[in-house]
Amino acid sequence: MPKIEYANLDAEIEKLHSEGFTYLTKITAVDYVDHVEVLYFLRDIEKNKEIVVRSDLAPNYLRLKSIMHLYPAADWYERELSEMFGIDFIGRKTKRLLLEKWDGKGNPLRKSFTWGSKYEVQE
Amino acid sequence: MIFMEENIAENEKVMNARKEMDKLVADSLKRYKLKPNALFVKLSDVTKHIAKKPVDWARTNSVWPMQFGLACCAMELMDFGSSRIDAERNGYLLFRATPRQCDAMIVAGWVTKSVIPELKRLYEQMLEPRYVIAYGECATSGGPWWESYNIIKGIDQVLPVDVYVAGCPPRPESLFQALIKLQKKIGGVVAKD
Amino acid sequence: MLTNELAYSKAVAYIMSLLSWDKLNFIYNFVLANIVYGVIVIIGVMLFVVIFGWVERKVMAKAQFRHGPTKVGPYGFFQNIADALKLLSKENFIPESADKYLFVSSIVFILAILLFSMLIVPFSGGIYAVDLSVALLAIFVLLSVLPILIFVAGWSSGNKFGSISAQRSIIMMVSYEMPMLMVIAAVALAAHSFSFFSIVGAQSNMYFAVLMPIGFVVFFIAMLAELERPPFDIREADSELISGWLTDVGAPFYASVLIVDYARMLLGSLLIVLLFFGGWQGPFLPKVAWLLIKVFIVAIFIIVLRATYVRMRLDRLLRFGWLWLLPLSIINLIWVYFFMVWGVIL
Amino acid sequence: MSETKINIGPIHPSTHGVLRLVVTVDGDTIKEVEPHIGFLHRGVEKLAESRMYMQNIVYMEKLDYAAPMAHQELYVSTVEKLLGIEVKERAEYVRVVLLELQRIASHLLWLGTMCNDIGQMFSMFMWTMRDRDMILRLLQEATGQRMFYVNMRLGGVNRDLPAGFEDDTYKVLDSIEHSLGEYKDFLESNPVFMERLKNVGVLSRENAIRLGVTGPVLRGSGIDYDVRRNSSYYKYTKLGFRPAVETGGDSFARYKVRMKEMQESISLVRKALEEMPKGDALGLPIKLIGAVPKEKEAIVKRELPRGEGMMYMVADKQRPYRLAIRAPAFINLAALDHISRGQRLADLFAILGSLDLVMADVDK
Repeated sequence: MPKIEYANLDAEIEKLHSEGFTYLTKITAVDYVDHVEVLYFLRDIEKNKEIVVRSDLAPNYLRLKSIMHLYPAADWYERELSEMFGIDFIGRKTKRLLLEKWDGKGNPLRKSFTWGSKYEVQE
Repeated sequence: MIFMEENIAENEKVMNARKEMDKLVADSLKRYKLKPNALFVKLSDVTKHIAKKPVDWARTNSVWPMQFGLACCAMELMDFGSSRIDAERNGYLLFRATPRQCDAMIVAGWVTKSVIPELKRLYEQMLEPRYVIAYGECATSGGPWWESYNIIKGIDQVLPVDVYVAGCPPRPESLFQALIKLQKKIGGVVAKD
Repeated sequence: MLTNELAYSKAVAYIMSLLSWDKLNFIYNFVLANIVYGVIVIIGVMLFVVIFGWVERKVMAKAQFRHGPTKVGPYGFFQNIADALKLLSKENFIPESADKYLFVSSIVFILAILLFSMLIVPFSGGIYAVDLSVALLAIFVLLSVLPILIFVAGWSSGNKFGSISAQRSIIMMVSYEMPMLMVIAAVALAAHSFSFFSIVGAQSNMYFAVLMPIGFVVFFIAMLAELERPPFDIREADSELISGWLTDVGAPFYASVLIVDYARMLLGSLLIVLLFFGGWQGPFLPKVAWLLIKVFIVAIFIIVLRATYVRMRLDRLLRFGWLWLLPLSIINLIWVYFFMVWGVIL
Repeated sequence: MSETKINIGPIHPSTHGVLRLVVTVDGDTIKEVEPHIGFLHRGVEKLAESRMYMQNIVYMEKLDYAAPMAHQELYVSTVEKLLGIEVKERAEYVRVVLLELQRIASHLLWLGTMCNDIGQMFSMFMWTMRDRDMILRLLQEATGQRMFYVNMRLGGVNRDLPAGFEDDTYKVLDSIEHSLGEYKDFLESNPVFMERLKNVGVLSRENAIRLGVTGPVLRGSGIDYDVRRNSSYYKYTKLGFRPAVETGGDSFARYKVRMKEMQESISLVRKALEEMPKGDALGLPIKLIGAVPKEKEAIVKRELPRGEGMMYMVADKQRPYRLAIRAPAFINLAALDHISRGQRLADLFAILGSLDLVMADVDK
């Protein structure tokens, strides 16, 4: 599935949703230092078809439109991503931190997050 | 080689001398048992002295572990309570839920920074002669997660721990042995409180 | 000056008139006999508590393919004594948010009431404390006071779970008290009186359990709910409310609650045996032996129920109580009335 | 009516692991359940990025400690796909045997703890733990460890099944099949148990898809989706695997799905043991340095006992550059709020039991 432009990402998801891809398996993101790639794993349960929607985000402008209205399952995935990657989703009701009382500052899954591990990968 | 043998012989001589000295001191102490100055003895001390043996017997024979299963060691905690390694044989009544009525808190699983306040509060809620068993490597020293940003390396940074159990996860039989060791400790056989 | 001497002498005269010799003699007999009997009953109840505790843990263990306590004493017999002594030796604790006096007194009262009700229940033809003509009613007055005391204990423990379980204990009481009392009315109707002796006497040729099977089943289920034995231990619902009103009960109080638990089971099975299985009647063995054997059989049946049944939800119990137990107990009353009219029993 | 907020604390007899539920209750009916998670969060995905490929097996097993074999096999097959290594013929059958045994053990654990949550069914917990112990001893005989096996290697298993393994397995499977029949009669003839499960926590078909639940929770609502058949890995279809589907959608339907799955796993293990070809099933020994990934990234899906697990791995020279784990319990817990609206407080634990959650899976 070729990479989708950031602009028409939401239109693409709406189109797929209407086509029958109503089951959201996972939303993840990967931090390639110069850009952050977001992946949506969608699935059509009846016809057993899978699709991965990808798109790139500029590291300084991490904003995405929330798809909770289409997929209620996305609620927890988006909250987890916002804590782990710092992507903030527009149009979300609950703002509460998903992970309870995690006192660490910063977003752990970004490559810039280091906590002095002996095995740290020195770029 | 000769040098070695002399050393061994030397050591034995010293050890024997020390043993004799200890025996002498013990005998003398036994003869002149130091009587407490009977004049100012409080009634509570007397009853405590009289009741010491039965209470110790009761405390060693009925240790009620408290349910504090966090992670994978909780699976072995369940096996410990189930039919094969029957915990109730030794009097460990199975997992009262309230901290008020339990003696030993078995911390099974990795302890994250968010759980510390709960851990402390539950420890304070237990009543006085209370003991802590660090079950598994995660509770003893952080285990395989020793490097994670959200884990404390071992609960002895937070609670006074009585018995450590090694293993990831340790077999249920080793928890049985740990509780027997705790019983000895309560009864004052292994080490005085 | 004169007046107080006069008052003084009059008071002495009055007191002397009270302590006339035969009154003294009566007081002496009554007090001595009952105190001695009371002490014997308390020792007996404590003995039963230890035996029942041990039997319960062993039977439960056997039902679950394991051994139960074996290390302390022969076959683990002294395990309960060790538990009780350890609980008593722990730090005494009254939660700061609790209403101190109410909390402590209610737990002590529960134990006192149970031991008191032991005096009314006769153990065999000869061994009894007092032969009340309304013994049956007295027992159930005391038994219905218990949930209220548990309500007070739970509510005054200042713990949210305690107050929820306190409300449950009152709601629960409403559903099972009514059918139980109806069945007792039927038993009293069949035996023409409320005293235990005439009830046991009336069962000489036909046990009441055989005469009114419906009444026996309803009474057994209602007694289970009264004793808080699973499947009805909703007050101390472990999984939802941690342990209901026992959540903030410190260790020493928990020891007395344990004693209450088993004493209540003894009382319950004693009542079932006296009312429905013809108390101490039996061919060869002495009277007390028969009573004890029957009590043990009923108690073991109650224990096995605990090993096999799931806890019933509160609203299910209410519906079960009102829609099933109450009509059945009324039918049982009518059934006994017909037997009375046709004069079949006596 | 007065709405009170009840905090069912992180350490509670029937929340397995550490989960705080803040329940707003109106009288006895639940208005809203807000699960607070993160008590067991230890950053597995971050740690995995700084470890070699085969060093991460230890972390992956601790994700779902009720079924460690399943998660470990999921991770190893992701690395195999990345490095382009084929799994040997006999190794596939050995993996099917060990995976299905682990599934039976995990479902038995679920059955025991759920009965314990619903009411005082303590003896049910004891019986199922006794059966589960038999399977753990079997797996120990095959792999040497009770819970965390670390026995999967690239392309196979580190040690073939020992000599007397077949007839031991047959004996254990017969006794478990017998006791399963007993549990079924015992539970389903017990009216009190049925009341606690029948139409409690109903999840309709569309909601199940919209909420994205997986595994027995999904199949309990009538959707016939099972990764073992849909993406047919390890010749499951050849072994005659049929997914268990129920249309009730309530806790009882989920209970029946898992009981059927246990039955299905028993027949799968028997058939796999019969049709197991000769030959060697040993995988490559653990070699940390020198692994050259063929592809840039790998997506692998497996049917774990709690639902469909998926791993997305981006390759770096010696280490995974990024490892995204899709944990089934995470999304099943997200659906708890929707399912338990309007139910009674006492039923919350029947629903929680029927969702079969493991908190290490949720917190990652």
